[in-house]
Amino acid sequence: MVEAPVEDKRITLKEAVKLVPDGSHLFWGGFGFQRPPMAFAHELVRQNKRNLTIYTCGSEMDIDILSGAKVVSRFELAFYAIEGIGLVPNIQRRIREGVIEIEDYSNLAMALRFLGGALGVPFMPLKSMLGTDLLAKKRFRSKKAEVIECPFTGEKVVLVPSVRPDFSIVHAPRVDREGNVQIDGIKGEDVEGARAGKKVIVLAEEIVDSEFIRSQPDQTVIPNIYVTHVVECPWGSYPMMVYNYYDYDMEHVRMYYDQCKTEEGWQKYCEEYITGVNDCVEFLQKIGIDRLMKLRAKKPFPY
Amino acid sequence: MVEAPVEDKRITLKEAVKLVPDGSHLFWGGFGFQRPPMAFAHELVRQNKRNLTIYTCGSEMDIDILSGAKVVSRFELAFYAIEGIGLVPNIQRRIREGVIEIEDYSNLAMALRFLGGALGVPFMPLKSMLGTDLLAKKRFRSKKAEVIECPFTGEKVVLVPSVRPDFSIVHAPRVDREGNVQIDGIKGEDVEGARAGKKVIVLAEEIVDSEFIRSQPDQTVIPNIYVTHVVECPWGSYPMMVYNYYDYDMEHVRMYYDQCKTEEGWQKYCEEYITGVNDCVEFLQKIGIDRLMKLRAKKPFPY
Amino acid sequence: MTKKYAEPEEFTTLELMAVCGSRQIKNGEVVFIGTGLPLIAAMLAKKTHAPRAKIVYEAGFIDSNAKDIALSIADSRLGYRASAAIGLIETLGLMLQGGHVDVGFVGAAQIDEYGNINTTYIGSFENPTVRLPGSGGGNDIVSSAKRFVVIMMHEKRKMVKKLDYLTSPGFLDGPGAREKAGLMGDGPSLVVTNLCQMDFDPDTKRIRLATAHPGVSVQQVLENSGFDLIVPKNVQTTELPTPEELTLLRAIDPSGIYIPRAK
Amino acid sequence: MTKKYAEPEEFTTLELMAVCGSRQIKNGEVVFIGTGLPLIAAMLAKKTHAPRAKIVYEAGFIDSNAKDIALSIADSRLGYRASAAIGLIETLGLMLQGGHVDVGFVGAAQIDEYGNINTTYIGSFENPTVRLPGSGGGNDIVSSAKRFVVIMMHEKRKMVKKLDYLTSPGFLDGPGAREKAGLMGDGPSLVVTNLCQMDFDPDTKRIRLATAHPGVSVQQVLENSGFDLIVPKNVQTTELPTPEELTLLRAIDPSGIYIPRAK
Repeated sequence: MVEAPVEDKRITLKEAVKLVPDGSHLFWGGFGFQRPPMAFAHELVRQNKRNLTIYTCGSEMDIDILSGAKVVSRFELAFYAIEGIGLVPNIQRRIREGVIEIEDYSNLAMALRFLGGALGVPFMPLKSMLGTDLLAKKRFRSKKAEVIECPFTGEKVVLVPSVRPDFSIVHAPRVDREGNVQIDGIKGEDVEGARAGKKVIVLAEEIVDSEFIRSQPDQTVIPNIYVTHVVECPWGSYPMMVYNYYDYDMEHVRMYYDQCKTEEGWQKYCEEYITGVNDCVEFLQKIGIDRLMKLRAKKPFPY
Repeated sequence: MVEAPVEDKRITLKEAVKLVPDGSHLFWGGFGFQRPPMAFAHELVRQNKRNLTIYTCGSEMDIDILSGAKVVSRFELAFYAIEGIGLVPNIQRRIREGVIEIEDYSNLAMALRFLGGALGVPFMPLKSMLGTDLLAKKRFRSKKAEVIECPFTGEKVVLVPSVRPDFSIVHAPRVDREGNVQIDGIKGEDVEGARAGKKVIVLAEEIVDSEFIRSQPDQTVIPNIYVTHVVECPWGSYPMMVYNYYDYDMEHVRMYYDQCKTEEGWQKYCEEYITGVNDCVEFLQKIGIDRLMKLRAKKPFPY
Repeated sequence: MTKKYAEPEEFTTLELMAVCGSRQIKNGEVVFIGTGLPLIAAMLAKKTHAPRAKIVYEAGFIDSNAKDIALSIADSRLGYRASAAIGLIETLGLMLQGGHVDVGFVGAAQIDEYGNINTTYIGSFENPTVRLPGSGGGNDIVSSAKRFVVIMMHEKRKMVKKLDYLTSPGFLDGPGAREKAGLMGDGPSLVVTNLCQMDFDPDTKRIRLATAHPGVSVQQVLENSGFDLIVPKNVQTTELPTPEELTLLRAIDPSGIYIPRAK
Repeated sequence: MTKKYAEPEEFTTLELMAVCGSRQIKNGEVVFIGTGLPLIAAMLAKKTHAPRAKIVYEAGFIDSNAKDIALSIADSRLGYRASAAIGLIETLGLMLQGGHVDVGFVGAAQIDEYGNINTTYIGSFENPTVRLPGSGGGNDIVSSAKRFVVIMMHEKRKMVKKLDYLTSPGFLDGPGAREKAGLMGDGPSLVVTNLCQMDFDPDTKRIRLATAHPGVSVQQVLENSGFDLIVPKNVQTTELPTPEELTLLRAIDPSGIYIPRAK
């Protein structure tokens, strides 16, 4: 009898980012302040990636950083801003400069586009966007959405095209080295987005033993079969939050926001916190262990 | 400050079944040997319901009982048999008698029909059933499925009509009295089926305190918002199984199968175990506490 | 027992707006909420007349009972004593589009006289001067919630004849237009601003002054509106907050994140 | 190290069929399985040449490592040391239709010479003499798995010219037909019976004798087939089980639920 050797999908953050060629299409995980793949964004900037297309429902400081550094040239999304603070400053500037284009959908439309990609069908039906400029106006897609009459009821239904990006990038609390992912709290659109990707890179706060995952299989939200690579990346969403792990650091976020109102301010931030450090560990060192420890979630609260 | 009074959706099994008028359309939960709403089936027989239409992916002894007792006149489904034993005996007989009609789909088609109903769209796209008699032949639906060309890729896609039954019947391990449901192990098609129903009746092994549910909200698979009524119904899937709670009783299932090969045998079973007892408790008494205790799941195994 | 209202000088306009929003929530209703004032309004409703209201946030929090103010709709704070924490397909798809949401709350950068909303671009689509946050779940909420409430500031450049971009559908171009477009929800029920409350004429589906806030004249509302507004003969004053509501409101947002203390 | 095979009298036909099935699974592959012989075959593969094979059951068990034999594809036994337990939309939709399944295993009541399968009706659709279990996930599996293997008993009434009902697509009516119909999987790769293994001619997509089980003549296969079967010049004997495989097989199903002990 042969014992199954456990598959080991672990690689480093630097290795993971090296796998993403310029021009790739990426599903970008996390939602709002929750679990953005911030460390991955930083490393994309450090490795000077170009011309990425990003698909996401809504993201905030993470995609603003990617826009500031001109890593991304196209977005298909529903929302961005820094909630509670204001409009994302770098994206505003890059749009005015004409180096970033956005195709607008609603959040449900984007989530369904990921679900459709994950389900292996070329479109999904939707009852939003009807009657609006989200349907009437498009930016760069040859076909953005189609309205059909339902063959069963005659009612109008929007079809939105499914998305199968080259890579899906998800930041999770826990994963084992085979790639079984557990996510506490809300999942946003990560369940569907992870399954839509041709390759899937999971960054996680911690890598846990497979037997732990297998003792509670109904807690697994992304099974290993979908996952290509696994990266251990503690505090990888800082200064945003991870449910049950840590809170956001609004002081840092506000500092970012204020500083990025000007191009010079953004360049300074980028140099100080991203390109001026060697890796994600050096970035956290710069933030300081005392500051991080204060942000840890305080049980029974998930923040 | 007013404390929110907890909504109490508990009713008895008899009350729940009374709410289902003859001719109703039902989503029928559970999958294979896992969590069939057996106690609900028995009570439907006891209350002599007629002309139900049942929608399910696949069910076994439970829907055979409903067929034997002529409670159901139509099924839309993908599968029935008693796995590991043989064809369902009562359904065979009732089909030959012409009192039961079946519209055949595949399992994924049925699951997507429930997802479509739950999502509030009139159809869902599918890449199964293409090229087969599942598409070419239909029994009683005016439209069973439609093949269209995808407006984005040109490929052929099957559209299956969504289902919004009058009631969804689900047997779960745990629910609170507000209707928040937790299901261990596999969910089959119950997540989608529960959300598709206009009214939802959840039967559960145990009713737990709401604070227990609210201390782990990411374990809730059917939130209270979807649930109309809650019925405490321990051993409600016997002689089939509930993950983490109890195993099946194959001796009883085999006895049922052998006896139901003849109409007389079925009538005898029905009288002895269903119509001849007053309620689900009396049924369990008849089975015997010693027999039930032996079937309890033995940790760390979920069976 | 007669209701006792606070005096106008005892509350701020933002507090009045939160109370107005709160009163749009009926007990037992399923309420779809973004952050900001609607979040405060829903928390207040649960502590007053609608303890059984179920608050849903699109990121995945369902029947939330947060004790602390959230900055993001995905904020872990919203998970405290929630009955479920799932994801966007659940909230926007199964719950909202599935027909289970009674009332949605949204904001707007521009609104027109049919209650249509712009949250995407200011200026032309081709060369916008400002790129706003976009639809997010806004389009989905107003498409499928049974009714929806808009909370926004009342300025001439925001109350417009023609939107720069139609992100989210009100009554589109009038009676029957939502049905013809295939939309499921019934459309906007109320617009709450810092000057007044506006509803929609049932026949023409055009926006109509409902109540003016204390100290605000009809003239003042008209001067701050870029669109034509139906003005009924008798415009009543907005129902004022009760002292209890104000006390609760200040306990909900003690550090004044959404409702600064200073008047 | 040369492989040592068991003698034909040391194993039963069902054991040989299970071993044949097992060998169709490559290490690391994602395998979609029903109950019965395929379940045993997959468990054997994981214990021999394919320890990293991931077994998926449509009820929702993913990467199952069951230690006890399951009677139902929804059997809790399949949850033991699984990496996930979800539901049908996950397994049949996201995983299978999503393109992640390498090989599926199905049974058949009837099969035709293009590998099309009937599991629904015997007799006419209007007045069937027997109502079989139906598609279940069978149609979904053979529609979307990259390839699929059929395991069934070899009888003239089962190997037919024309199916009573086409439940699940093989190559339909020949080359190009699956692509034209819009199907995603590549179709059937092998049929394992109690007499032989059959594959499909790459040009005509028609069924072809691949190997005959020990002691079975080509004539015997033809006599038990209701369809025309391509018979190549040299038909080899099916590769026999190894003693190790037989030992493991008997440990997997010690009480003979799927493979009775008596020969």
